[in-house]
Amino acid sequence: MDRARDEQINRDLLRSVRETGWGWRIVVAISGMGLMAGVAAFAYQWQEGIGVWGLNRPVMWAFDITNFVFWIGISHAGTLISAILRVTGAGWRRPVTRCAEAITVFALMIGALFPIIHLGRPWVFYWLVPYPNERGLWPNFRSPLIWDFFAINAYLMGSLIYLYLPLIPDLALLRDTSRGLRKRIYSVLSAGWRGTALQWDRLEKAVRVMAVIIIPVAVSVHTIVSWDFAMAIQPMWHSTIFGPYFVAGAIFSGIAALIIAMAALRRVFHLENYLKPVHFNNLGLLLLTMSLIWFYFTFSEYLTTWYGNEPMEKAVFQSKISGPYSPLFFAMVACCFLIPAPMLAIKKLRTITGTVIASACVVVGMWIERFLIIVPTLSHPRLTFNWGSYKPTWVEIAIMTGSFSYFVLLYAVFVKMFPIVSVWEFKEGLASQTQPGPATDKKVFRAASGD
Amino acid sequence: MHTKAGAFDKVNEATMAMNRLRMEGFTPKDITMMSSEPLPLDEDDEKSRSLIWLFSILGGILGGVGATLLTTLASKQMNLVTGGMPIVAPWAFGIIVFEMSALGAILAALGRMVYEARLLRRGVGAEYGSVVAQGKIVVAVDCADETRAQNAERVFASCGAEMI
Amino acid sequence: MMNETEKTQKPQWAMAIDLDRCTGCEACVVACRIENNIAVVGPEESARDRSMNWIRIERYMEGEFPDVRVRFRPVLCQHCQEAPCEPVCPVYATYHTEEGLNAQVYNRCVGTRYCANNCPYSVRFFNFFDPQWPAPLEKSLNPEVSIRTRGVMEKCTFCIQRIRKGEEKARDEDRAVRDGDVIPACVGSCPTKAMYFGNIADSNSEVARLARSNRAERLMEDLGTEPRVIYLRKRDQA
Amino acid sequence: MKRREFIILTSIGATGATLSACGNPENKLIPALIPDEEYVPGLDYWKSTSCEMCQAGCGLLVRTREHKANKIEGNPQHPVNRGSLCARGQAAVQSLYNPDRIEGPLRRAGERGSGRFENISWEEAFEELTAKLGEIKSRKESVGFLTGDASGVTGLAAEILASSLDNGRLIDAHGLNDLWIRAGYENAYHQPIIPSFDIANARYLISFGARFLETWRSPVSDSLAFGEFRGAAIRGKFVQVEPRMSLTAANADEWLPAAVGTESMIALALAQVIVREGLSKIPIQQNAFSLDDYAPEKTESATGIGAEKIIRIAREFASSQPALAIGSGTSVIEQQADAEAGLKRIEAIHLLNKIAGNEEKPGGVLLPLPGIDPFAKWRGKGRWLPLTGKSISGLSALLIHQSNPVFAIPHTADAIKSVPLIVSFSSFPDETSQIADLVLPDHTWFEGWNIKAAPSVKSGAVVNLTQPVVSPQLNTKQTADALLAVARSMGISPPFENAEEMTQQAASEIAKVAGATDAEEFRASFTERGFWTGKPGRIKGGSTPKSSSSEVIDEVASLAKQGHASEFPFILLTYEHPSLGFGNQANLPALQELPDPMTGVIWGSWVEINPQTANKLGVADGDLVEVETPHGSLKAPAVVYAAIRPEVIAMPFGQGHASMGRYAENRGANPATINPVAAALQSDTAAVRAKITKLSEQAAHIRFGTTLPERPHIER
Repeated sequence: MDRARDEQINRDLLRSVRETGWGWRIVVAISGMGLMAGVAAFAYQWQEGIGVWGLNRPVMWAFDITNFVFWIGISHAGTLISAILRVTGAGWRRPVTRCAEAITVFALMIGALFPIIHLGRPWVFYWLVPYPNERGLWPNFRSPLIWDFFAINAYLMGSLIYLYLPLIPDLALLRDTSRGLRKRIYSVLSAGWRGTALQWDRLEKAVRVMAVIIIPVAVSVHTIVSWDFAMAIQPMWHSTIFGPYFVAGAIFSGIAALIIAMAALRRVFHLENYLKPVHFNNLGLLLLTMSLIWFYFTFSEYLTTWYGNEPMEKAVFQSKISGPYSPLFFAMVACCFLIPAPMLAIKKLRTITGTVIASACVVVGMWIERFLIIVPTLSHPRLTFNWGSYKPTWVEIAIMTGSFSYFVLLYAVFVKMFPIVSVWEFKEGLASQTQPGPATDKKVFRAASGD
Repeated sequence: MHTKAGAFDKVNEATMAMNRLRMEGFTPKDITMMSSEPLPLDEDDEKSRSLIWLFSILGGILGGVGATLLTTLASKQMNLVTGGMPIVAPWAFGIIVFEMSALGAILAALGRMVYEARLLRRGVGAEYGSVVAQGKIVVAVDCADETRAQNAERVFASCGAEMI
Repeated sequence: MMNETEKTQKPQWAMAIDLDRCTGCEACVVACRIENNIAVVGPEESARDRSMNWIRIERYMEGEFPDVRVRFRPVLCQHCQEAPCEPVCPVYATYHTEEGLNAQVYNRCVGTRYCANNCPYSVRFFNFFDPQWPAPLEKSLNPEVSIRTRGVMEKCTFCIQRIRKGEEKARDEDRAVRDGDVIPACVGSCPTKAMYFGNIADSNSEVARLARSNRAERLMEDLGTEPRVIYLRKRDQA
Repeated sequence: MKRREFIILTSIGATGATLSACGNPENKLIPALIPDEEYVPGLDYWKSTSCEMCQAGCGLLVRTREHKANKIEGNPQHPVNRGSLCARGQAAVQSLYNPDRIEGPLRRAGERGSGRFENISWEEAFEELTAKLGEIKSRKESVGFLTGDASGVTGLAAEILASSLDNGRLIDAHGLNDLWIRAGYENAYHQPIIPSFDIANARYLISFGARFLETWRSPVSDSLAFGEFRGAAIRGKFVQVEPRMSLTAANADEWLPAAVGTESMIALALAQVIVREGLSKIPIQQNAFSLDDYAPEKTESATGIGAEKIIRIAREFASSQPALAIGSGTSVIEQQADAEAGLKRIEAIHLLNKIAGNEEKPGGVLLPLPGIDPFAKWRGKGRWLPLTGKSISGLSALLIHQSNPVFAIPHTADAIKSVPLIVSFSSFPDETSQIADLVLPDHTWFEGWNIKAAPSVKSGAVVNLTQPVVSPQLNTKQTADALLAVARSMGISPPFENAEEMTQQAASEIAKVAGATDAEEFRASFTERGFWTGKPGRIKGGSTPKSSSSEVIDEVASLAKQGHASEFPFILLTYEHPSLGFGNQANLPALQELPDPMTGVIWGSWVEINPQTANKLGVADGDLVEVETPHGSLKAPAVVYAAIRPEVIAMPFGQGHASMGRYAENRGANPATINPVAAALQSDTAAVRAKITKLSEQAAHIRFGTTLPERPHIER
């Protein structure tokens, strides 16, 4: 093994943990302020009532649930993608997985906040939790919101574990190369990892099990989120396509978020040797696939509505196609398909910059998609006398800003604490490339290095 | 009894040392190899079989049964009709059962993995020194007596190890 | 599951509204507001579509001058037997009583607003802020109806407080409830006597009779919600 | 109300178990005096009284608990409303507990109109008023008493006080409207009566602009009749003739949007068809109209209603039995300034009834004896004048009660402001009380006493009792009591101590008419039930001389301003708001937030414009427009309204208060400023020429619900 290269890798990948640059500080300061703004807005809402939002009758959900669905969607970047890549043994995944899994955990944490934030009485959010109590009160397990509770909890727990397990060897590495308080923290976190052959073996096995279980959980999470709408009998919500449509949309926006995060990390922490154009190329192809799938689902969804010509469905349809929501609708189509698909399809454009631009479009487009699923339906209830409209207030915008800032902040802190590219997996990838002989025997660590 | 350990730069040196140690009569149980990355070694038939899969299945069953009980009993206790649905609504509860099964499986797999990999235990891991962090491969061997310790030292030296 | 015999013994409340008689005068709307302490939200909140009317008159104007037709329809909670609002509530704040009422438990409501989103009749109203009763206006509040705080959903209860009194009275007199025992505020005020309320399980009651009328229809019957509000079509359409 | 507490058991149920357990029969009002020590908290005490939100005189039961009124129900036994109640009546508790009531007597502290007042005691207030009236009396100058309660206790108390002054002038706030209606029917039926109409039993009903389901005469009573009309075995057909579709027209089977002022032409055209086709049941003697001039073929261009339609309706009317025609008491287009022509129109409408031969028949026109005046015994001390520019000129003092002329009839405002002493008895800080020198706040009718004849119903005459249901909430005094107190200090001894005694003595007089043997027993039952009904009889005594219709004609002529069609291409109709009325109810939040049934507008005014017209003017729904008439202009948001003639625009009264508490103030616009004839006559159909200009400013326009394919006011 090449000691010098090994040390170089350690230096590069642990740089983010060891050194604190101005870029990082500025990011933390700005995102911290954004978070404070969001918290202040939420405090104001807590104090005054949810009326400080732009909600009304009939539009009782808008930015709150849009953000919820959006963040839960983003969370499908990591665990799901990394699990699929792991299970299929895609070798190029190695520098990407942790970065993706961290997105999952933080996006989920933020997404899970919105159902609490959106409550009329957020201080009694724990009533949604099934806990034994003296009054014998339980939540209603028939409610999709309770399904959400279970699904998000399972997914969050699974994702945390899935993020943590492959992190253990790197925590041990950090433990052994740091001192003082940091050493103590990493000692606790690394749980006595010694790197024995047995431990490596069990870690591999456990990660494999996790990867297999987490895939259906991830699929179920966004399916259940879609069922929040599909279980309702409202026009353009009560649709069987919603489960796969949402899952596809979630992976779509998740990959886009991952590409943006990777590009940012690459730039800030000089990881050019680790996050290479090939990763962006591969993820870009995946994004292209998802864009096509997204278009297919969207087309199916709208075509059936248009063809069915059921008046109530049609009213919602019209409001999106030619009514007040049409600018948003066409912005969505442009952002999710018309712009990214050609960009990603043309090899010349599938560069790092190209994929980042496409991803930015996709993230915006998918946010709009969620908004367009929620608000037009709600503003066109069956009894047309009650049709309404919606306009957000500064409070909702501040809370949304806060959620984005919180994500950036959590990510920045995470990067400060842990290597964002898995050190051991990267080395392992190199090793399996340089020593093709024995590596081919291994099942999990089948080599197919990214380079 | 004390432990001897040698640090190797190369995988084949460490493998060679281990083979020789075994020839010296050390059991696989006495020999521990530590590295900063998983090593592409041959499958070790002496290694005990892992029950992580089994445990995760059991955990899944446990989670599923727990969820079934929770949803059914709690709903029966509330005994309130909503939307004309039955009090015990298998279609709806099935979703919770699924999620809880998955969670049970994950937690059980984690627990079993922690147990099997001997994580979260006090007093082990002292041998894991900064040398491993530097990318070296450490082979440690438990020696019952001085003779065996000398044997081990000899093997390490012959394979080009740096003694720790 | 609900005990079937017990269920049949309980009165099953229902309302019938004769659209041929209803003139859209909105007396019921104010009667309901005063009886049920429904907050006046004020012009700013009303402009944001947050005014609350447990019963409202929906007006549908069709055609062009001079052939304009107007239809009025009072819409209140339909007390669906298969209510879409109920199962989606995560905390059982809305559920079905044995008398066929769609009950709303204000204390339990956490304000997810899911029920309102799943109500095809748009009859659920959310308290976006705490209601204001500038002194001494609070003296006019009905002590039998609780004031809702911000963050909870509210809707027509079929005047549950009057139902309880009517049932109590019938019990005191050791008899079953009959027509006239329970008169919700809207029904009582109706200047054209277009509204009827009673026990639909009693086949001799006025509502049961009207429910059998060939003019009887229910709103969005095709959704399978089985509403307990029966509309009698205008006779010019019948 | 601490001294008297009445528990009334009623058929409307909901009275509480303990009461129903007493074994008292239902459907009977059981009186019980509840002294304080026997008052049970947590029990409902139902008290009967009479609604004073409009002139219809509905009977009420007020539910009180812990000495607080919390709900009003219609009195099921009352012959006018039979248990039902309209939106205004339901909202009335909010006037009792209105947060903006005047809490006690006030004296002007700043400039007149500055709105600055100081609190004074009732003694000071009486002293000051007595002293000032004494001065005026000594100077032999005139004192005016303006009240909206001329027929009630206040009117009688004013008559008594006026008799103590040399130049007391009695002014009836509703005088013009009253005269106008009376004159119309007198023209039609040649008798001084107000007929009643048996809508319930009619099978064909033509209404000429009468919004009987909303504001006309007795909305609840007429709605009950309409319910029966609709519910009858043979469903009645209802045709409404009016240029703008009101709620009433919306309920019609057919709406005939006749041009403004041509309702009578329609009536005569119908009559002409019936006569020429020989469909009339009774011979028609030659009358004031030469019917042939009104043949539908000749009038269709003027009315805008096709001849075939008129012929069909005429045949339907003639062949349906019983058929009934009703008409609004007024119908005048101001441009013609011809009130006499308006009166003639009523005659034309009622010609149809004569042709149908429905007089004194079920489903027809009932001509009752004149109703009872409970105070007839004490009348004859004064003559009531209608509120006109003339009647308020040359006064040294003006006492104003239950009337807000500065707002409601703005053209009188200058004359009122020039009166040296203005005394307001308003319960609310309305525009008139703001310019008063003394404000002596009245009780609301929940706290005071009154007795009044309600318009007669089919079954006979009705006399209503208004009585306290709660004790006075604030430091207010019933105006009749205040006037009597001033009269006493002016040196006369009135026959009554206070309003309560007035009602009791009046009740004794009614007992005589009713033929009750025991007056005491009659009074007790009258008090319990809150009303008396029976065959009308005449109470011996005087009667208040009424003014003649010429005063109306003169007033309209003096108010009317010519506007030329080239300058003012549109015709503006101003109509009574279904719930806010002419603005008296604008301070009730429940009514402000009650959507207008036709447009859904809440918390504001609007101008209805036909879509064609709006298109031509480039006006979109919700745009702010300026409406200008020869009398002035105002701004209000436009409602694009399909059910109105293209040359007509319409606007409701009710809003535009400069002052009247938080709910009414600075909201919408007051059309009384641009249509003074309609304001003076309190008429829906007095139109005026107008023009509209679209403004670029944003309008405050709030609506509840929509029927439009897309909400036009998405941008807010």
